[in-house]
Amino acid sequence: MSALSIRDLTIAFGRHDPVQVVSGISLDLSPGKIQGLAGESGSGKTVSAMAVLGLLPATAQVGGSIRLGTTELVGLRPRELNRVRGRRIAMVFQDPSASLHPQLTIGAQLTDHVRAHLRLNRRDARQRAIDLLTQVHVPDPAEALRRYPHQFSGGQRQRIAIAVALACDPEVLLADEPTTALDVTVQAGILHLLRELVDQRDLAVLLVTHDLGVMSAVADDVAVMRHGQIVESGSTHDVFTTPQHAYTRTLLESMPDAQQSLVEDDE
Amino acid sequence: SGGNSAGGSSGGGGGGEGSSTLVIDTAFSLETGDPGRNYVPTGNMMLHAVYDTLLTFEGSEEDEPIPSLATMEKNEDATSFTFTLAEGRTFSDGSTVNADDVVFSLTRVQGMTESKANFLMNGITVEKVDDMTITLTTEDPSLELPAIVTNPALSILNSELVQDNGGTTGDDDAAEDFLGSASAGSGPYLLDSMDITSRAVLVPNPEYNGEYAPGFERIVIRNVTESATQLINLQGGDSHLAVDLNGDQVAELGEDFTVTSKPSAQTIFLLVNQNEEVGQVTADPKFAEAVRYALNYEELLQLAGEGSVQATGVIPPMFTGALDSGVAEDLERSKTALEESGYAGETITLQFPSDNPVGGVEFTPVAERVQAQLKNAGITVELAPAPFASQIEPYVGGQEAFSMWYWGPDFADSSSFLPFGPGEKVGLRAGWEADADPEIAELVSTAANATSVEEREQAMREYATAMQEEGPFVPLIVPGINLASSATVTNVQNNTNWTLDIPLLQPAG
Amino acid sequence: MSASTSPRTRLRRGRLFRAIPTAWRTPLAMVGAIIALAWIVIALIAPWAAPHDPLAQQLPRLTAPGDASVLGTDQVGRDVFSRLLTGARVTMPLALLMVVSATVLGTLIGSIAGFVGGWVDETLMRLTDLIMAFPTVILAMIIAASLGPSLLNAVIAGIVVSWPQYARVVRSLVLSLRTQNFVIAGRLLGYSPWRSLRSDILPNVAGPVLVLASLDIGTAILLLTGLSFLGLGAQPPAAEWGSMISGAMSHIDAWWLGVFPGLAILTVVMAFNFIGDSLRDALDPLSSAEREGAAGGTEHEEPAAVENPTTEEGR
Amino acid sequence: MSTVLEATDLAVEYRGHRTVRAVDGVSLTISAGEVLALVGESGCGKSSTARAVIGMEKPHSGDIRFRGAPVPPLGLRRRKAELTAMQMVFQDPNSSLNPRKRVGDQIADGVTAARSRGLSSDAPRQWLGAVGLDPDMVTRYPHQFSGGQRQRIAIARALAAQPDLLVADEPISALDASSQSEVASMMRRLVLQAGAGMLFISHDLSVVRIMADRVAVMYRGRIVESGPTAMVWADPVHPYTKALLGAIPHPDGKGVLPAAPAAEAPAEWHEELPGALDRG
Amino acid sequence: MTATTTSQKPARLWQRWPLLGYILRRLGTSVLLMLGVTMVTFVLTALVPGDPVAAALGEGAASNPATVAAYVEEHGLDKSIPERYLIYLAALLQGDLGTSIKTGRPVATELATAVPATVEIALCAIVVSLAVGLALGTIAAHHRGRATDQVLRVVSLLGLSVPTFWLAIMAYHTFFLRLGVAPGAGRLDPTFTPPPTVTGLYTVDFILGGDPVGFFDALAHLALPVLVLSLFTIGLLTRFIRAAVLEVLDTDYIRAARAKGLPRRRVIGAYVLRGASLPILTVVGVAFGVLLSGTVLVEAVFAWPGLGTYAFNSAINLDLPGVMGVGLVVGVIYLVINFAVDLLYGVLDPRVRLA
Ligand SMILES: Nc1ncnc2c1ncn2[C@@H]1O[C@H](COP(=O)(O)OP(=O)(O)OP(=O)(O)O)[C@@H](O)[C@H]1O
Ligand SMILES: Nc1ncnc2c1ncn2[C@@H]1O[C@H](COP(=O)(O)OP(=O)(O)OP(=O)(O)O)[C@@H](O)[C@H]1O
Ligand SMILES: [Mg+2]
Ligand SMILES: [Mg+2]
Repeated sequence: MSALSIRDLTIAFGRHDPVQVVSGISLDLSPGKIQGLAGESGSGKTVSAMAVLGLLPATAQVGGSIRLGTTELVGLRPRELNRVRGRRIAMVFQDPSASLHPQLTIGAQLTDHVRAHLRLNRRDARQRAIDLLTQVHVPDPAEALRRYPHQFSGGQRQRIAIAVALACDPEVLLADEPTTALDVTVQAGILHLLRELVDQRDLAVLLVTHDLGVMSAVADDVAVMRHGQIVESGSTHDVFTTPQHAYTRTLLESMPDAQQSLVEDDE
Repeated sequence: SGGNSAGGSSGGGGGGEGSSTLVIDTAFSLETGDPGRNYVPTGNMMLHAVYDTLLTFEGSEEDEPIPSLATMEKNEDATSFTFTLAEGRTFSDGSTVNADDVVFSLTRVQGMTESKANFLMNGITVEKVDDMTITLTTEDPSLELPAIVTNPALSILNSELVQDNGGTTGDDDAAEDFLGSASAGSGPYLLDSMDITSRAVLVPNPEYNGEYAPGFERIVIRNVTESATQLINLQGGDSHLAVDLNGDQVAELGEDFTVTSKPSAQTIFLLVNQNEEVGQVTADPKFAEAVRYALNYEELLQLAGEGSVQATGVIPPMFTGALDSGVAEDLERSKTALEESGYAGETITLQFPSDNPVGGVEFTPVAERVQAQLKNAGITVELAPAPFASQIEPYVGGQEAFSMWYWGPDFADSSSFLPFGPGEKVGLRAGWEADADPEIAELVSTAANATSVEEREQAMREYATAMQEEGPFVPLIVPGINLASSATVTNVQNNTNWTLDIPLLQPAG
Repeated sequence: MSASTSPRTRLRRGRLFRAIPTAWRTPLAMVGAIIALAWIVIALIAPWAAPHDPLAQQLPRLTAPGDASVLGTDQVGRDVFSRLLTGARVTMPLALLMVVSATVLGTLIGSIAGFVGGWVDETLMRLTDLIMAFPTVILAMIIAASLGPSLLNAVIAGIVVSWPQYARVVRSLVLSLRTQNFVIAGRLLGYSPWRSLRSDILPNVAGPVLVLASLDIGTAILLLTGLSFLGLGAQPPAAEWGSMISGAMSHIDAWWLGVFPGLAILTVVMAFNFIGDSLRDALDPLSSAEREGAAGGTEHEEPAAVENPTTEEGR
Repeated sequence: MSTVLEATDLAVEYRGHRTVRAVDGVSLTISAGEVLALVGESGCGKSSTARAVIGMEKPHSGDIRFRGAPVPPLGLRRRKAELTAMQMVFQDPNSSLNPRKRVGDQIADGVTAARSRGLSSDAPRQWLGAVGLDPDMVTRYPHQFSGGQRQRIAIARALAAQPDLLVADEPISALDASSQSEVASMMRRLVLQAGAGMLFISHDLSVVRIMADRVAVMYRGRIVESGPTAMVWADPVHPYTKALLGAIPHPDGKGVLPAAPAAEAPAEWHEELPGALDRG
Repeated sequence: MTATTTSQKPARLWQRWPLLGYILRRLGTSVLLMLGVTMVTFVLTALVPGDPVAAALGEGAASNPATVAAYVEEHGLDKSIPERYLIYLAALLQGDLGTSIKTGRPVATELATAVPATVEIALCAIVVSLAVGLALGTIAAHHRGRATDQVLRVVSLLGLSVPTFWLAIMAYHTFFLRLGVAPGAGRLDPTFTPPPTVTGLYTVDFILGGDPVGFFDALAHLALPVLVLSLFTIGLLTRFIRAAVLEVLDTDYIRAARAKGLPRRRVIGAYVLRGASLPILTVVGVAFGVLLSGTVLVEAVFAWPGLGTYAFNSAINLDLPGVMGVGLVVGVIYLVINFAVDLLYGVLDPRVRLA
């Protein structure tokens, strides 16, 4: 049973002569699994993730079907969409410093949708926020609620952004390059956290990244996109060890990991 | 309250209850509430309602001053004037008007050298004879003295009250602030409040026992600088009386409004400098003649509108000695004169104050028309307007070659126009020395020292005629005073001294 | 209006000349251009097109628009229509002169301040502070009053009050450009400061400054006509719109005296504002990407700018 | 091999409402024909070091010598001709070219710089070819290129000046993952062909591994470990280096999570291990 | 973030209390700026050709030597310009703004009525402009590129194109005389007495005095001048707020807020507008200056005894102390606004918080 099922998703921009940027992709996210999505820049990874939550600008035309359980998300009215957003599907963005409002306290950003969706009172919402921050390993959570984003390090901010996403216990988490902006040491911490949360909460995760190393480390299944289409998909192990599509192979070969040191060549 | 209701009875707020309020719109020239320091039109208008002078004029009757607080007797050679106070006139605090008050008020003005009105008392000695009698004496004959004492600057103040509040007769008088917020007069109204930038409010004087009983419970004199706004306010019912409308504006007012028009005592004239260094070609008397006959006065008069008349000479028509008719356009004569003057097509600059309409007549269109007319006559003119403030110094200093100015009497008397003579105040502004025209200079002194009315009238007329022939001035227009009022107010009368006679105003019906 | 686009945003694509064709395609800019062009043509042909001498007082005074004169006559009997046409010759060139001078002066001072830095910068910027501490009209009024009322002095006053905004913008652009890598790369290649300014910095300042200037033409017209209205600009008998309105104030019932010059100012200013705003819009990556429909990805620096969509490898 | 760059005890400070010491006593030497990589977490002072070395930043203290002569900071004045033998490639391809100048002319500036030192240099067309672009593109403007192409042009411009030292601050991090290693190896090839030295800054350790002769690991303004790349890789000594190398995920499909250091930086990372410096 | 921090010098007083240091520095530059303002105004006005004495006394009294002498003496006009400037500054230090050459009254007294009158208009106008600008700008940004946006764009550009001086008389004629919906000129119906002066703002003073009728009358009289003045700033703010909101709408944190499923209203209110608040604040400061400029052109029409009229009259009457007073007041207003803007920056943006 899949938590989120994307069928033949198409996305085009522009009204007069639309440019198709995603042409018919299908993906299934299952609870407790991380679905990786890799691919070259501009292949449509981000817009696909955004389409799920209806976050694309008005110029975008979305076709196909995105089902959350029994709910069809494509074409859903904004009011109903808002009930899904944050509550059942949450999203983490690439840049940790950009996805938190710089002028609002962490507390406010962690609790406002909790109160809107779960109708908790202030005290309970606060308690929940503290629990969440503890879960994502932010030190001194009670104090952290009163602080502003700029008072945290990049890694901590990304943890907070994940906490915000998880605040209402969503079933699905969309993570668009959640670690690209971070140092490898910090990245490793976030990846551990992600894995931990998926296992604990039975989350279904879509992990968009162009870092194949990251993909290989945490994803259960992988899909590779190119020019708006999925060219290859399967379990992580299979795709990485026996890539079928030529593009996937080029991708893997071009990774420095796969290359010999140039230093010796010269000598 | 909103809409167009500023009508007599819109109560509420702190307004007078259920009683009539009169709103007068005028462009303020208000500077002070102290009569002794005042020498501006709005001040005169306001103070005339609050204070009485020894003599006065009633409405637009300005031939002869009439008794107000006092009656007057003068001696043969017009050097000594005896004033006898009327019985029982009281100040607003109930005290009686007596000779001490008169002496104090007049000597106070003499003491205040910094006051603009100070010169009015030059050469006049004030003496108390008894409690009700005062004499004013001058060294030279002064037929104009009765007119001088009608000036609101020479209002009679409650000496005790003023002295209690800093008033003195020396140069250390400090009563201005007090007089800016309270009244110490015997007029029909009291100064309720005054803000020299926005409005002055008058209320009836309960102790008033003179002739002109106050007609309104409250009179608001409002500062409205734009004549367009005055017009709209009047039409829309926000005000009842507009003081500064021009001829065109009153012409459009229609039936619901009354317009009281009358020529003012002001004269708008062209000055043609006789000083060769300043004026070059204009210094030739023929040039002035060329200008004088090049102009079409009727066309100029159109711009001035209702109430205005052509200036028949340097003395305006309502004063003794004024000429009956003015100059008429004569292009031939102008051409000949122009040739004789040696004018060779150079551009002459016409300077004039641009921000100071007189009797609603704006100088700019008049200057534009003068320019156009002179162009027809072959004289090239360039206009150089400037704010009054920057223009007045070169004018007073005699540095303007060709300019347009106005002259108003300091008091309602023809002698106020003698300064146009050679070597006199205004004459010198045109670079016209006394020896430039000894003949006219002689006429001036005859007129000034005349001791009988007939003698004076004769001298004045000769003076005016000579000026029209040879003087460096080209009188153009005597603008009108246009008082436009709505039907709610009656007995609107204008006066050259205080523009509008507020004590006479009465509600309709 | 100076603050309306952050230098950073505009720098991202400092290519004015690519923006112009884009801007032209919008209806707003077209309307603006047509109106402005119409007024410019009017200004050029006014001496022939005007039915009367704009200064001649040959008609009856204060006649309403009608057969005798299309837009009526004024208080001394001049033809309002002819004056209106002639007025286009007065205000527009001077407003242009004012804007150009202010732009040149401001750019000069701003780039010196930004490039040299240190106390020079400090001094120049305090000077702009000083001028900006006055509301423009009040300062312009004081200056015009001190210099003596004339249209040229009004222009000078206008230049004095408006150069600081250019200096500010240029300075901040120069400051940010100065640390831009391509400028440093030039310096590393041995550019002299002057050459750096000329070939790396100023060309990239030009776009935003021109946009600012085009938006400022309208403001300049309003300022000049405003000063003339106050009697501190054009002098009689010149046919200038601001002073025409000023003259109309005392004849409010002769509505044609004020309404037509008012509309003239309104349309001219509006035309230049339309053009300026469209230009700014075209230079603004957010909105132009939007209009172009394609590309405009969110995290991508310049999607719309890549006209050659070959992959980077060029394979 | 001759030494082209020698920096000793370099310190860089930024004054502000708190003074930040971004580089805190860093010493480096680079010889001709050698690639030195500087790695470390974001904000550790890599760029500051590079900027100080090239003269873009006035060092707070320390000494920088280029071919034995001191490097004065870039001021208002024109840079001396000899110093145009130091060139730099920047991280952001969008801002490293003048948007209003044809790319050919920009490369020609590099050629001019080389000539001013009495060296010959190829024509811009040839340089374009050398970095793998179509020589006919010289008449284009930067906006007509993609980010990766622009970076190549910036490299061509720097190399056209015939530098003895090339400082490259994260020259590939803005590029598409698939082209990063290609551009990196091209840079290495061209620099070494010219007999120059290169300071190569990157936070992508896997790229560094394949292209640097020596590596210096920076942590909070100081170099904690340095030595030949292979040696450091095979046998990191400093705890921070170990953590850094351990945190790299490898695209091997094995699903192995890299070791995560504790949330707070452990104290041992701050340790000074003299033995970890200048290894080999 | 991660680099080491050093402070080599012992902490000075203002380093320990940054806010104090900030205010001191601020005061210092303000004093310098004001000095500059007085100098500029003084020089400009003193350069004017023309004689203020004749201008003030009028031609009658100007020919009376005694009066002229007394006048020149009283106003120190016989001294050299630098000397007069120093005397002016010395008096200024004691809070004395001098006496108006034109009216002979203390400039401070005259400004005390003129300034509140204008401030009342300007404040109301800024509130109106901000409210309307926020609404229109946000709407335009949300409908970017669509018809609504285009219409609002034309409307706001029109606002930026209307010559205020012309609009004022047209509006007064139309709304008061023709339609009868606006009250007459001035600050108050003539039948009303102004409230006891506390702040000088009639509306506020009426409320303080507990007079609702007066309050509404004062408010009604404000409406038309405020609307006329606001038109330009509404245009300015709408265009600007649209741009600021667009910039914010395109950020990840707004996308994140929408992804949280917050109601649209809340996203706009709490996230978008707060995010755009700093640039908006800046332009509001600019708009205030624009409004002060505008008063010069419209106050006369509405018979509003404010700073604009006062400035104009002082300037053309060569009333140096008057002009100086205007310069000072305007400079102080500028400083106060800037200071307020900066303080608000601190309130609105935690990143620039001072302490
Ligand atoms: N608002 C938009 N309007 C028009 N085109 C858009 C818009 N947003 C994205 N696109 C286009 O859609 C395509 C896919 O973009 P997307 O951001 O999904 O790529 P991506 O796979 O996430 O790339 P990256 O790895 O660089 O993040 C790109 O060509 C982009 O230019
Ligand atoms: N101009 C500056 N003013 C103040 N602080 C600065 C400035 N530039 C850099 N810093 C600070 O100095 C420290 C080192 O910065 P630097 O740019 O050298 O780091 P880096 O190692 O290049 O990081 P990255 O990998 O993120 O580019 C950081 O803490 C940074 O915030
Ligand atoms: Mg993406
Ligand atoms: Mg860096």
